[in-house]
Amino acid sequence: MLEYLLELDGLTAGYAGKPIIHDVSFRLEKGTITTFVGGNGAGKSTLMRAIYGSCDHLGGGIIFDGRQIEKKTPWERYELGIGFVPQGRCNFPDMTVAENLKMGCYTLPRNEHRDRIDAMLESFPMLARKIREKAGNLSGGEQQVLETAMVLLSEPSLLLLDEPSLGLAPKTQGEVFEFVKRIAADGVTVLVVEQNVHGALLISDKAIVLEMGRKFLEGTAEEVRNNPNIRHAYLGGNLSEEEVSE
Amino acid sequence: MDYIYFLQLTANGLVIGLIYALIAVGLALLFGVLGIVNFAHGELLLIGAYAMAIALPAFGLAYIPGVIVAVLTAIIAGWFIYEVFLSKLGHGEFERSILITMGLSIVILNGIQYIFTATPLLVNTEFGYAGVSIGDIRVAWTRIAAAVLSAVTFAALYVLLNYTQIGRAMRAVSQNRDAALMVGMQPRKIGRNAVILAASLCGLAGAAVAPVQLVQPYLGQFLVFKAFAIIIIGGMGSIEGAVFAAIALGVIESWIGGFFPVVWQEAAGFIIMITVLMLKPSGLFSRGGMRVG
Amino acid sequence: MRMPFLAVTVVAVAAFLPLVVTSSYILSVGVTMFLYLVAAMSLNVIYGLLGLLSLAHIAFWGIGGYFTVIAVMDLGLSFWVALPLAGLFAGVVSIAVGFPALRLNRHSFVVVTLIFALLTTLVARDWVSLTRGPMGIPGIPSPYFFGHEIAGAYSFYYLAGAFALVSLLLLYLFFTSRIADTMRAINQSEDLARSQGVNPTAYKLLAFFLSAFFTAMAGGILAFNQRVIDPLIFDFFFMQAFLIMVIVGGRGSFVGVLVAGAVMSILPEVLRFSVDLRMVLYGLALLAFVTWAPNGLAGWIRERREERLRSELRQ
Amino acid sequence: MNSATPLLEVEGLRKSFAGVHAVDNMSFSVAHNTITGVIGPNGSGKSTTIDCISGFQRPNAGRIRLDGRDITRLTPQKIAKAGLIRTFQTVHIYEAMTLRENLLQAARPFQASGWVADFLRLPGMRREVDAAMVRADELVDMIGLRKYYDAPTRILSYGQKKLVALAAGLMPKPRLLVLDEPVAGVNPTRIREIEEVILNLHAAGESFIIVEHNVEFVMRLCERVIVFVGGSKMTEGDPKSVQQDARVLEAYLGIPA
Amino acid sequence: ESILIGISNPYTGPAAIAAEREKWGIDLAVEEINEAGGLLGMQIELLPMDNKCNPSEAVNVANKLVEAKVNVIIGAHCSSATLATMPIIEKAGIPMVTAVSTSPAITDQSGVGGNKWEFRINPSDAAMMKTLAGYLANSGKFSKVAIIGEDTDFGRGGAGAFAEFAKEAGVEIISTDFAPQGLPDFTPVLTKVSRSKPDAIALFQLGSDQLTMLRNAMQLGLTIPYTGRAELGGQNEELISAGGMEGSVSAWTYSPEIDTPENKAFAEKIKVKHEISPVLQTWAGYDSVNIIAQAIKEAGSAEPAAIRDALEKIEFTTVMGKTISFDDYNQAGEIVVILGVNDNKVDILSLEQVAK
Ligand SMILES: Nc1ncnc2c1ncn2[C@@H]1O[C@H](COP(=O)(O)OP(=O)(O)OP(=O)(O)O)[C@@H](O)[C@H]1O
Ligand SMILES: Nc1ncnc2c1ncn2[C@@H]1O[C@H](COP(=O)(O)OP(=O)(O)OP(=O)(O)O)[C@@H](O)[C@H]1O
Ligand SMILES: [Mg+2]
Ligand SMILES: [Mg+2]
Repeated sequence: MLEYLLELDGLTAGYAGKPIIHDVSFRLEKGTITTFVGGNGAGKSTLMRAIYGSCDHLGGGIIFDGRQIEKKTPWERYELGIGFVPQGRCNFPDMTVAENLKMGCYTLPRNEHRDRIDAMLESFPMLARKIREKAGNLSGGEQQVLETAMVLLSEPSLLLLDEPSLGLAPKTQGEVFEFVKRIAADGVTVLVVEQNVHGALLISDKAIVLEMGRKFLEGTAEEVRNNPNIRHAYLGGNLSEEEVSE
Repeated sequence: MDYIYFLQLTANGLVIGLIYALIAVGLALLFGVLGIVNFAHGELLLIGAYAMAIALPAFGLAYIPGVIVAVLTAIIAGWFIYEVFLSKLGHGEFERSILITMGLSIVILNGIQYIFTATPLLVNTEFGYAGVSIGDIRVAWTRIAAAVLSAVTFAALYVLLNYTQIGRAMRAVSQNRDAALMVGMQPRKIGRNAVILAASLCGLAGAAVAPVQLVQPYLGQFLVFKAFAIIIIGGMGSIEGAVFAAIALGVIESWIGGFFPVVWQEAAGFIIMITVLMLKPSGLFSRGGMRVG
Repeated sequence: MRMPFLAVTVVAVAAFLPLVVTSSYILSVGVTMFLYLVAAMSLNVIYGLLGLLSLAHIAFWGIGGYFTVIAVMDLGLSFWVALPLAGLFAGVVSIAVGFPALRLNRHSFVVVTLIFALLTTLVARDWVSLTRGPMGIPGIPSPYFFGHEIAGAYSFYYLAGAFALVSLLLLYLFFTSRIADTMRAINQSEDLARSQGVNPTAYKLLAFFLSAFFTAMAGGILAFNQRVIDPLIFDFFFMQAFLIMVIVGGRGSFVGVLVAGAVMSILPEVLRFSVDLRMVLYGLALLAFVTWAPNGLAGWIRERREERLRSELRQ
Repeated sequence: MNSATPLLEVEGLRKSFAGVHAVDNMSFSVAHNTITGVIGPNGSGKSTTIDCISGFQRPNAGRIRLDGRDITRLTPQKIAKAGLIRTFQTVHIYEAMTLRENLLQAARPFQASGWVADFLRLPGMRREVDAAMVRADELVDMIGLRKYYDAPTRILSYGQKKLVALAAGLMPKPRLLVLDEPVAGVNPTRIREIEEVILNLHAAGESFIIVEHNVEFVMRLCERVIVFVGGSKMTEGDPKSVQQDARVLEAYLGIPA
Repeated sequence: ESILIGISNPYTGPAAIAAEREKWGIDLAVEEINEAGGLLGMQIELLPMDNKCNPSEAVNVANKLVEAKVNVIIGAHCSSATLATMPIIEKAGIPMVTAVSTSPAITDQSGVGGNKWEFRINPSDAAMMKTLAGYLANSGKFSKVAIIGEDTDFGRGGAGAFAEFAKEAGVEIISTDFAPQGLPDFTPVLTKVSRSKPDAIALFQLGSDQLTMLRNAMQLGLTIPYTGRAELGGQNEELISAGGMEGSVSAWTYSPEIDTPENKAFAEKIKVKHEISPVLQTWAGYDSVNIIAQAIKEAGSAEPAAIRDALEKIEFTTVMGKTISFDDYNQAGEIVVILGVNDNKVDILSLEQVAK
């Protein structure tokens, strides 16, 4: 058994040939949850896209499950078992929730669609209530949950979540984080970007801090949470301990 | 009123309406699936028609093999156009798609005119000018064949789009490329399939029209403007709407042509379209609008 | 600044050209260029700034031509009165068309404006008692300017040139004003503009009106230059030519479209292409730009600048 | 202005889509010079209510009054001109324009000069532009994006775009600014800075309605909090009491009572 | 140094086939002359331009031809285009020979009518229709005729002339329809016309429109004969042999069947080159060049003014063997061929001299 599911080795990536991410390296163990922390524009989303293959690869290596994948297209990576939920709106607005979920099963054998969708609806009952509604008409939070569900349907072994709690009410947020924790326990490796850092760190094993497109710090969630510099720069500073655990 | 006369007009109109529908459906498909208003649609049709007009005498083909040649030629053209131009389009670049297809239309039209001259080609099939007569009503076999071709096509297309994963994937890619990537689709491949499908419809339409009318460079333009009006009436991108509007327009035009000066026949489609839009700005068969926030 | 100096030089050269060049052919190419420039620039108002691809532009060009001719020949108006009236008339028509058409989404808008253009062609062709239909109206009289007959390439060069100068100056002021900026904003996000208190319909109608107004007058001059008018003035070729100028120059850019318009009017004449080949050339230029440089010359330059800026920001 | 009439008054608002009531019998009012928070589960009708208030959706029933004036059937642009500006939950900015242009454009409809003044570049218009420039300068520092001032906003990250949208909303100094999830996706440290700016503006007399899922943010800023559940108002009160309401804990925070 | 003949013809649009066939005749004549050593020691060069069968484009083309300093012009095929071109050649002082346009208005405006530079060698519609109506009346063939014309000078002019002379000759006109050029489907109007059961349909349509119309009629199974300016031969040969035009009678300005050695040789050469017998436009092109060549020879100069003066006095024998000269209105169109279809073959029913 391989110990590391994903290894980044000096990865450089960006847009239109210009690097945004510089020389980033780290390794992810199977079944762990890792959070990226960083200010707005630090390059977190770009790093996620680089791992999924939807921005320009400019150097370095990505090893997934023992295979070099940096030259592969996004759908090839998808086939290998990488699932990516991008930041902001990313669904098929003119299709119903049911159809969107069916699209989530695009690469799966037909006979599995029903069961998987039913199971997903059970985990996220708010989608079941809106099953006939067009995705574009859902509320912001409902769409966010839908998108996460669409990717989860294919049961990826590496899950990239770019701000999964964006626009989620605390209760829904709790549901989503619970779900993530559960699948991680089942062996799925999860990489999360969150501005809701407190919530995310609570479920994470590890945290990586990005600054100006470079890796600034790496440590356990606990370490990062208690690092006073990090607290000041990214966690909203002087919060009382009580507020943090809210 | 002379009901035989009326029925003959209706029969003429039905056939023409079905031919319109064949053209309009391809247009609606490209719009519905890729968000492209294809100004080169008439020229793709032209390619099909010329392929048929040249292949029939050159290889002594019969009607059906001729149709297949036309469809294949159009598919090759569509594939080429997709790979070189349309695949460069991003999501929602609707005006750009118009301009690309407009450029293609200019190049193909004038290129064909340059190569084949404006002299029309006559396509003669094994049906000749023979037809069926029911009482005093008569329809030529070539027209019936065209009508049957288009009816079969609609059925196939309807099933494809609504009941298969491929059809749904095409719609998905048109709505959001990023989301398509997110669920592991290959937008480029799906886009190519959609264009090829639409091109084959053009080729089919060209093959259907060729024996009925004259094959000459401006054949496509005249028909395609009408098809634009049709897909607007039907609600942009709605296949069922396009079929309905096309058949209705064919019949109405025929009636008008039978009772009023020819000018009104030509204006009918346009005037109907404007009226429909006044009453229902999104067309007869459109889906509802989207929320803003 | 170098720009104003350049502009003055170009205008001066253009003004003295007929004193040096006696070929009426070259001067007539100049006339065409002036008229195309105005028409393309006014298309640039509605399409470039607001992103509304109005294929009705060709209709206003033709309406302007027919209105001026009919006003002079049937109503006995002076050319100098008829021309601005034609602009106003086309403007009013544009508002009448714009009201319903602008309610539609932008896809339907394109097709509806196209069909409006086809309908005007039908009217020109089939309202025989007014327009003489396909036979056209020949024998259009020359306009007189203080007793001086404007006929032939030489005097039309000055007429069209002066018209283009004034129109383009006004349009330049417009393109660099905040009104144009608001139009650009509406083009990018109509909902946001509305939430900020902008009334998009007013701006769209204004753009529609302006584009119709200037184009119609250009069409009127064209008709008098040709001395005959017929439904071919609605030929889609003109529409394609104007569009290509706007695309190649760069949507929304004044200088870009100016340069592209001049080049695209002169080049095919210089190269003396046959008609089929000329259209193929136009088509290929359109394809090449839309596919590989969708924002035209101006856009290409802007992108280079942005790229520099970005790499500076990285530092 | 008469401080007895509330700044915004929503009465019996209803909006349904194909039979589903997104907002039903919603009534609340907002006093002058206050910051009001709105919270509620996903899909509880918060954004739909904003859409109705700002004219982007036509309510099926109900009245909306801004400072006593009925604005129920007005177009969005008229409502904005009347002094109620809203931002969007999803990012809405002018992507092809620079950050500076985005901010100046936001102020444009509230300036006195019209088309003629703009076309002729009258001095009055120039003065207005200068004034707007000063305010844009302040705001760009607040969102910390000065180095992107003349860059097209297209190249910004999600959170940065969100900040631009917020700054654009603050530009024209409206009487009432309705913010739909203004800090979703914004870094917590930046959020603290934004809080200060909002408090300053509040001190200068501006009013806000803030829809947010970031509970701490809402609780720290707002004097009153309204809780939406299932399309209608469940409760309303000061932050402390709302936070202790068992029904709120259950429905919104997911903490069983 | 060469002689430059400008051509203003509709190489695109509905009259494109006809223009192309005219080009065959022009090219053949020029080839013959150049091979025989040219004129006055100079070769003939052609400058063909496309006027799209349209007045304003014809004006542009005329201006370009003037600019290119052509010695003489052949054109402009479509009547509207010819009429629009005439003021320009007059101003520039370049003669134009017309052999296809049939509008009577050209007669009125040429020669003593005002324009001394325009010469026409084919009969006008008025002349042709008068002859045709006379023939129909004498042979008693059709008594009820429906007219379908294209909406142009040609269609309206021809239809008007036919209606006028037919009435004089006692033929009843039961309906008149004008259809726009380029209409793709004529079945509605054909269905309408056939309902009133006319003895014949008088067609006034050019090239591809006429072809579309005839094919539509065959698809509808109509067996009504045609008259007016229905083309019996040329592009319609296929339809005629398929039985689509049985019994038709129409007026024409040329037939390859006319039995003179020159005509037979001419028809043979064209047939060898293009696999199709010459049509009236081919003849028009051929004799236009030849009459110009003769004028240049007689003038001893290729100056436009000299050519014009020589044309005015010329005595020219056409390939059909008739000698013609221009009248005061610069018209020399004196022959009308009445053609008919019998047993799916075209016959010359009569070769008539135009009544002046
Ligand atoms: N145009 C529409 N058509 C159909 N249903 C709609 C439409 N707009 C909103 N809805 C429904 O109304 C409900 C309320 O939506 P709204 O966006 O107001 O919620 P919200 O409170 O803003 O939620 P969130 O916190 O997730 O943004 C949702 O369930 C949504 O599905
Ligand atoms: N499409 C793009 N083209 C060019 N530059 C971009 C593009 N998208 C983002 N950038 C730049 O890359 C940098 C990093 O952006 P990224 O979206 O990765 O930030 P982020 O860390 O995800 O921020 P946020 O928390 O706001 O989402 C930003 O400074 C932005 O200007
Ligand atoms: Mg991000
Ligand atoms: Mg919301």
